[in-house]
Amino acid sequence: MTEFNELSRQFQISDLKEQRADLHFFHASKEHAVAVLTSLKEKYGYTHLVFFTVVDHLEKNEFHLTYMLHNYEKHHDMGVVVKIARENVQMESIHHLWPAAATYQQEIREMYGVEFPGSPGLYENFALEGWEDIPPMRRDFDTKEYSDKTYYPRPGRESHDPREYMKENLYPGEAETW
Amino acid sequence: MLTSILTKALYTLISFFVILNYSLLLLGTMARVRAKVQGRIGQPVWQPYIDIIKNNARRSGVTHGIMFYLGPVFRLAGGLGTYFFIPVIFGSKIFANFSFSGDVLLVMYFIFFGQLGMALGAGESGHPYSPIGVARGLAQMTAFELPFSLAVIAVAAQYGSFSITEIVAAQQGGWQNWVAFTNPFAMAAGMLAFLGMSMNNPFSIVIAPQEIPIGPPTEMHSSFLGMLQTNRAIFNGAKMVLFMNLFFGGAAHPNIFIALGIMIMKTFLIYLYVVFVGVSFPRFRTEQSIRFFLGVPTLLGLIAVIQQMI
Amino acid sequence: MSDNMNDMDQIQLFNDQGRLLNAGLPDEEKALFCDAAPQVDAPYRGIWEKFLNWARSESLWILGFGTGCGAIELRPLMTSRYDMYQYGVQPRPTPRQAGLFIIGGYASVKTMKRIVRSYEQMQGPKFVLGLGSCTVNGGMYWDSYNTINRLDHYIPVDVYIAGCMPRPEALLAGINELKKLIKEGKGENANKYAENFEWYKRNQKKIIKDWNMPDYNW
Amino acid sequence: MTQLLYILAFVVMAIGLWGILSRRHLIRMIIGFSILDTGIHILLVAIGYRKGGTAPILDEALSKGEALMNAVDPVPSALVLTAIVIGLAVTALMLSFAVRMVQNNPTMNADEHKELKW
Amino acid sequence: MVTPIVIIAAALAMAFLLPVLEKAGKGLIKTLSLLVLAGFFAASLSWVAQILQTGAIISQTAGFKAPVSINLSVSMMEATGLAVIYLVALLSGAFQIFVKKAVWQGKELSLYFALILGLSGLVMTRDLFNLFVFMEITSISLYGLLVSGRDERRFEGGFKYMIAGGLSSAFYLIGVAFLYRETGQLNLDIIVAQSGQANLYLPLLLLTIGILIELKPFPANGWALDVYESADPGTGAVISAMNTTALILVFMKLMPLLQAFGSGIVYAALIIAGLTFFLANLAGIRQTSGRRMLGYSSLAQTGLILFVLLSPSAGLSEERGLSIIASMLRLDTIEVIALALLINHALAKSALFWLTEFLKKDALHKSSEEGDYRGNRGWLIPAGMAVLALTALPPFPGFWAKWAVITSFGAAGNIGGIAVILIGSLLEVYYLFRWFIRTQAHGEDGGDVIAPQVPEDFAPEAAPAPAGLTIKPAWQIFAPALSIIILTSLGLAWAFLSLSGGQELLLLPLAALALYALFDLIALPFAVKNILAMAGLGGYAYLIYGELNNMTLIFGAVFIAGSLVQLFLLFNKRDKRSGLLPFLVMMILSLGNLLVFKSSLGFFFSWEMMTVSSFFLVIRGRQASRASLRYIMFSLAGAFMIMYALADGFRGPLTGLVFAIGLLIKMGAIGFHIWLPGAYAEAEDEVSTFLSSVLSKAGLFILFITAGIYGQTFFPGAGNAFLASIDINAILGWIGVITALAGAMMALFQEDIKYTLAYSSMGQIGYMILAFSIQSHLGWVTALYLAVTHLLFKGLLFMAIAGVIMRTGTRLMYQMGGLIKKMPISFISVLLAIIALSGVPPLTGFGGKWLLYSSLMEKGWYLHAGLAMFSSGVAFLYLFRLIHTIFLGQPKTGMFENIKEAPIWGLIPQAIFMMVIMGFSMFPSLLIKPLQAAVEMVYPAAAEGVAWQGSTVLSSLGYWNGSAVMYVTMGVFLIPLAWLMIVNGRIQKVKQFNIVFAAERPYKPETTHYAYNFFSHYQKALGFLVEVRAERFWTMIRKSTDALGGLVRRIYSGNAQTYAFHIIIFVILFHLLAGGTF
Repeated sequence: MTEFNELSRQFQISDLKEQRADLHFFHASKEHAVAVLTSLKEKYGYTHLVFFTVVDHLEKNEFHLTYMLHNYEKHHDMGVVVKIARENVQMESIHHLWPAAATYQQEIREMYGVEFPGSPGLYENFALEGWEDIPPMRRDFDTKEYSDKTYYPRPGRESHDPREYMKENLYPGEAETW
Repeated sequence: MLTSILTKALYTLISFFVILNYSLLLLGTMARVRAKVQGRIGQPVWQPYIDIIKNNARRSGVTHGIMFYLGPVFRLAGGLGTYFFIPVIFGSKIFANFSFSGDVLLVMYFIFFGQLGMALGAGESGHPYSPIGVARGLAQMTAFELPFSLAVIAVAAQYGSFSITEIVAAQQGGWQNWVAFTNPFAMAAGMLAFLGMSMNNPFSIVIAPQEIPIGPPTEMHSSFLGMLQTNRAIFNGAKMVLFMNLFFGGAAHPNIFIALGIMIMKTFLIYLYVVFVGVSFPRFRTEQSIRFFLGVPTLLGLIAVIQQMI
Repeated sequence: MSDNMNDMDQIQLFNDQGRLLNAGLPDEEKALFCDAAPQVDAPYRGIWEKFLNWARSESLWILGFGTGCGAIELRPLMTSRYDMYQYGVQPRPTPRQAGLFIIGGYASVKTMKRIVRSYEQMQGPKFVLGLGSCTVNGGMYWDSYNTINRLDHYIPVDVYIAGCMPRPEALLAGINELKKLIKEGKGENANKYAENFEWYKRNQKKIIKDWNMPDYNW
Repeated sequence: MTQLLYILAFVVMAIGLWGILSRRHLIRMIIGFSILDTGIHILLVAIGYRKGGTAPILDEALSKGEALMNAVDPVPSALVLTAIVIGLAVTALMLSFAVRMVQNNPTMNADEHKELKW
Repeated sequence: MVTPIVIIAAALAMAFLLPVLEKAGKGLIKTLSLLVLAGFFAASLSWVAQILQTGAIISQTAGFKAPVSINLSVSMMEATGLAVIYLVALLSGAFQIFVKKAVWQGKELSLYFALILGLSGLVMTRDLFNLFVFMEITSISLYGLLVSGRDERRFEGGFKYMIAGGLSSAFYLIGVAFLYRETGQLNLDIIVAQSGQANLYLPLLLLTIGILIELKPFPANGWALDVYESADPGTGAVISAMNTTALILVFMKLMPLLQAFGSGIVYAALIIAGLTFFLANLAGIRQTSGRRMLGYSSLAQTGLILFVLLSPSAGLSEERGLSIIASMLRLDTIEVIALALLINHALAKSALFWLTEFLKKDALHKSSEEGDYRGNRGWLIPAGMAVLALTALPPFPGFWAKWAVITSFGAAGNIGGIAVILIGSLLEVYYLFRWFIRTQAHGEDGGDVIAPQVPEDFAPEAAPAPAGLTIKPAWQIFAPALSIIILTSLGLAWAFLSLSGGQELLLLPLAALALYALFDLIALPFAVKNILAMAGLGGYAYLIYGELNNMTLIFGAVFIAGSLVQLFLLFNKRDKRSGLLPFLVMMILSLGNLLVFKSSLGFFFSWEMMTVSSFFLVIRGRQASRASLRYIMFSLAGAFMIMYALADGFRGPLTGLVFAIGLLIKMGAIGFHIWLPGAYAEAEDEVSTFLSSVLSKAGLFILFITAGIYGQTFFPGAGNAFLASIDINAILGWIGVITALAGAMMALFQEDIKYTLAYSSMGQIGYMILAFSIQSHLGWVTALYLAVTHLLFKGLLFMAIAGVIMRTGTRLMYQMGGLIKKMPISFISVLLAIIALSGVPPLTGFGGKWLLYSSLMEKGWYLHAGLAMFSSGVAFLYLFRLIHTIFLGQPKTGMFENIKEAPIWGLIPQAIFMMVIMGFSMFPSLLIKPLQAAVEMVYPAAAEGVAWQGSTVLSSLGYWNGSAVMYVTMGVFLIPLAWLMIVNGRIQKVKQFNIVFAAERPYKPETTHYAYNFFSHYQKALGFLVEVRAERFWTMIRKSTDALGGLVRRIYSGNAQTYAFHIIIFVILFHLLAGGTF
């Protein structure tokens, strides 16, 4: 992976992983991530920001910010993963590279609470209006508990494992044949 | 004096009763006809009655101001007035209405009365769709007004009179005397204009439900809407009677019931034509319908008028 | 629902004169909205009201709220296969003119705000039809952080149609059920809403946090 | 002789006019102007001249009657005197104006003094 | 009684003594100078008195009689001319002495007296060589005067002047020499007496050329422009007023000689004079420098005077005032005309030159560059009056003189002369008025751009106006003011003489102007002034009532009663608004005078007064410079056409057509309409209503009273029936209906409410023209009906809108909205007005439509009827837009929150008009019967089957019962209303944002109010109809005229040699024109 090799001379990047022939991931440090992305865009032709998302690794107590870029000439995708700690999480904005990133950042701020200082419209409502609790997509947010507390669950509702339920009620006696 | 006034009032009531019921039933029937074309069963023919009753039975309502309140009244007054200035049955005292007040010019301009009132009411509602609908409607109106007025001018020139009664009188004595046959270009122009006047497809841009939810009456509801629906029926009836009088010999028979039957048959056919066109063609945009009316229909009207000039 | 209708949180909706406080609106916008509270409109009595109820039941004008998947089941009703027009039912594009509010499936909090607004803009008597399990108890979204579980805690519902999704036939059955209710004089949920206005408002305000509208949308 | 004077006058006038029209130098234009004046003066004198006439001094040698016949007409001469004086004044003024013009715009070329036009 | 020689001596003495006396004290010489100048003026006046008794004064010098010595002769022409020169000399001297103290010392005064000496000598002497001497004295002293000034370019100008002056004196001197050679004489009178002598062509040619060059003929006049531009304004005034006057008198002195010996020369001079007049005006329109522009104007005026003097038929006029003056002064009519033009030019032009002294900047490029001069009435009033005088508008002597000339030409059939004078004058009007308008334009006046105005209540403290003028102290303006006062009184005297034969009434507008200006001056409160204006109008109405017949009574009601009611509106505001009422009352009285004039001069006088007064009303608008220039240009073009037709005496259909076009221009018919919207819209809000509802009917009225001339067919003998039917009426009919359609269409796409209404007026006028041209009983009744009802509803609209604009501070409709709740009464009046205007029954507008179509159908104009119906539909569109975007929809929060109803004084006249509309609607016979009576005189009703049956009016085609329609409408309105009120359940009154907004809520009224570009779809479909064609056409005309002017002035290259060359060319040209050969 020439790009990785060249970039690694300048920046703190590591863990190159080939998912497919046309899809690679590597990790970048929080400090160098934007520089790496800039190089990828300006120098190596990864001009398209396919998506930008966050994975909450609660166990490791870190977020994995994943920038997925695409190179139209090589038909190659490059995922840049940035690990950041979950406390007071903040990341540099990349809206100056891709204006569309502002929307991703707005959504991530709302759903995960990751701050992107300077990103336009960061605090405007995205999908939620007036959310007051901790960001709902964080894994330490208990959505069932929240729903029970907030949305008046109808009493008498039963939940079943579909597999077990179907075995017992719909096809009694045939279970062994499965 | 008092007797004559009371008699006139009674006649007016009868005339009103007849046109209201006939028009409502006609609307219901035509909805059924449309449903048949689309392969449905369609609503009951009396559905318009139920709708009007229901709307008037609404328990609450809002008003945006005095003109909003008066808008439907203006509209209904326009429809009623238009109807009352047209003689329905030729030679009948009961159905002569108030046609002694003025001629076809009065009728043509009284049509504006209701439109203006409605436009004002819709305007005061403050909803942007209302004036959009009004602007479209008025723009389209000026366009079909041109062929229509040319047709009327041609007919008036043909018989040397603006009086509807005289125009009908001149057409008596058989179908070959109808304007439709003596002055076919005028009839053609007038009937094409009638398509726009009845606001059916393809000229239904005013209410365009998918785009500007039903246009001017967006904010109208409850008894306001009931009144508008009543007007829709009466106004339609009035326009059809006008066209029947102008182009198809009116309705005349010594027996008033047979005469009414003739009227019903002719207006039914006139409306059926509108509905057939409506179900066959998609909707025009405003500027398209303006171009349409200023094209072939105006040309036909011009031919009719020039025929009278030379 | 009666179990907790009297269980009020401390949200003040009215002042001493019984006018709405419109606490959610900024001051400069208060003059732009009507601040009157909804009122109960008593029905007439006897045969006259029965006649009117018949007319109401035979002329149901739908306001379809199609943000859930149930909306897709509304469309076939208009086609020649189901032809709802023959039952006196027809769609209507504006809440002012519609009498029947069909909630087409799950309602997120964001959607709920619009549902409340549209419902209040309809003129009474008005009826609500909850379409699909999501409106009954949240359906498959029952534990979502953003989707309501019970529609009848926010607006009064006349008829629920269970299923995920119910077919158009079920919808027609529900409409027929509603007609029966109306004819029996049981379609008075608009009044119920006005009577229990504070309870409904409390529930609504509990989930709708940015309340940038008057408490009652005329 | 008279014809010759006339021709001389016109030649001188033409030279003056030519000078005004063709020279770009301000001073030369003024000189042209002077020459034109001179031509006119010659013409005036020529008009009054009578071949073989005497001086128009009325005395014993020249009676009133003879004067009308023989004397040179004195009026043009008087006119010439006036004209010369006036011409002198104008020329002087022109020169002074030219000086001021050159002070404002240091060039003697008349083409360059075109601030006022149209 | 002083003999002329004393003047010469005194001037000479002063010239020599002043430098000496200066040592004794500056005060002394100034006082002495003024005294002597005043003495000169008095002497000249005393000569006039003496000449009236004894005839011409002849004074000998040196004790001998001519020809041995030089004799001075002063006849009436010379005496009056000298009076003018001395008057200007006095004023100019006083101006220079008092205003420009620093510059004018003994030296300058000495030169000044030398100049006066020269000029006096020029006028008085009868000796040709002496003339040369005085010419040179004049020139040399002028050269000397040129030195005093500020502009560094004055030496360059002076140098060119000297070249030209030298050449001219050379030619003159050679001419004198040859003349002497041929005749042996230098005395003018004796040479004339020796008629039939030898061929004097060449000497006279040279002589004339010498004089003419001094009179600045085309093309040998570039030097004069440079002098005017660079010279001190005072000197400019001297050259333009005194020098020119004297030289014209000299030329008049030579005229007998020319007429006796060289008719070719007269002809050549005539052509050159005409060319000079025309081309100087043409070149003048490109000027930005004010003084140079005045220079062009001077050239043109000189050319005009010469042209008039030399035209054989210019003195044929038998105008009353002219003949009285001529017999009084014992002068020929032509001399009186020339004298009037001379006085007019000398006084007005010198006033203007002095006034430019106060302008900070001479060159006016764009109106937006300029400071605000309008605050300075001391400058503005004399400047405006001088411009009026120069453009020959009443009541100045120029107007009467030009009228006399034009009518003389007309009587003699000299169409070419009329064309030259009128077209040239129009060009002069253009640049003079443009200059005047620019000097007083608002700084913010951007021309095309309509910027929203800040409402008065919110307006910040006005920024200090850029000081464009420095008149401090105010008395400094005395010289121009005095000269204008003298000029005005002379003009008034003539006006009085002209109109004294039973038409004194026509002078009332001027009296009113003076009276109400006086009220302004003594700073009466506006309310008092307005009450006085009402009283004045009432008194005037009483005065003329007896002279009105059925027809004029109707227009009298429109003009006077309509205005009287609308005057209430002016109580609206408290500020003093000086200058408004004088012109307003003057305009209304002039309109009234149109009803009672008795001669074509009386008519034209009133017409021009109306134009002038309305121009000053338009120009009062804040951004009206462009509009007012267009207004005055089109109005005067129309007036000139009318003048031509009047002079020509309506011989043949073409003259009738020209007259009709003149009226159509004034009515804003299609093609000439581009002045109309701007003038109506940019005038002040309170004034617009007068202009649109009252003034617009003037043209219609004149159409009515001149109806007889429009029936003449163009191809009387044509075999083709269609060709044979073409007459002016047929053309008028088409113009009318197209105007109606175009007006409505253009009104549709305006965002500015006043423009909407202005275009609407244009459309309505179109209907009136159409109805008039039907030329039948019903048609005329229609036209009158439309005129009266248009007054009512357009007055109503403009008054209501004035209130709205006053409250909201904007004219853009989309910025308003929802005002019904704030201004309900204004809403009602607009509602009534638009129902009436659109012709919807049951209101009175329908009557107009019904009458119109009935009469059109009777006439057989079916296509007109169809188009009229279409345009009435279009009118419905813009009317709905108007009422919707202003009164309905979403009210704007913020600025318009605390708006109140319009002031009560605006509502009173509206209420009156509303009541009148309702009355006419209920009982149409109240209106139609008087109209029928008025039309009866020309078209009896009986012949055409218009009859009354109870309250039903019957035409041959249809019938209409206004009362019945009203009752039925009330019935069908009230019964449903009652029904609705019974059936309605509980109705909650809601606020503006309680609308269904696709389940959302609106956030801003601005974006919720659908108002901007309201009929965009209409524009998509039919916008091609309203492309700016007329505007483009007239711009093309303007630009090509400009380009032509630019081309002409290119010859003035600024090079002294080129100018000399021009002189040579001029000589050759003149020689060729005079019929000479080489």
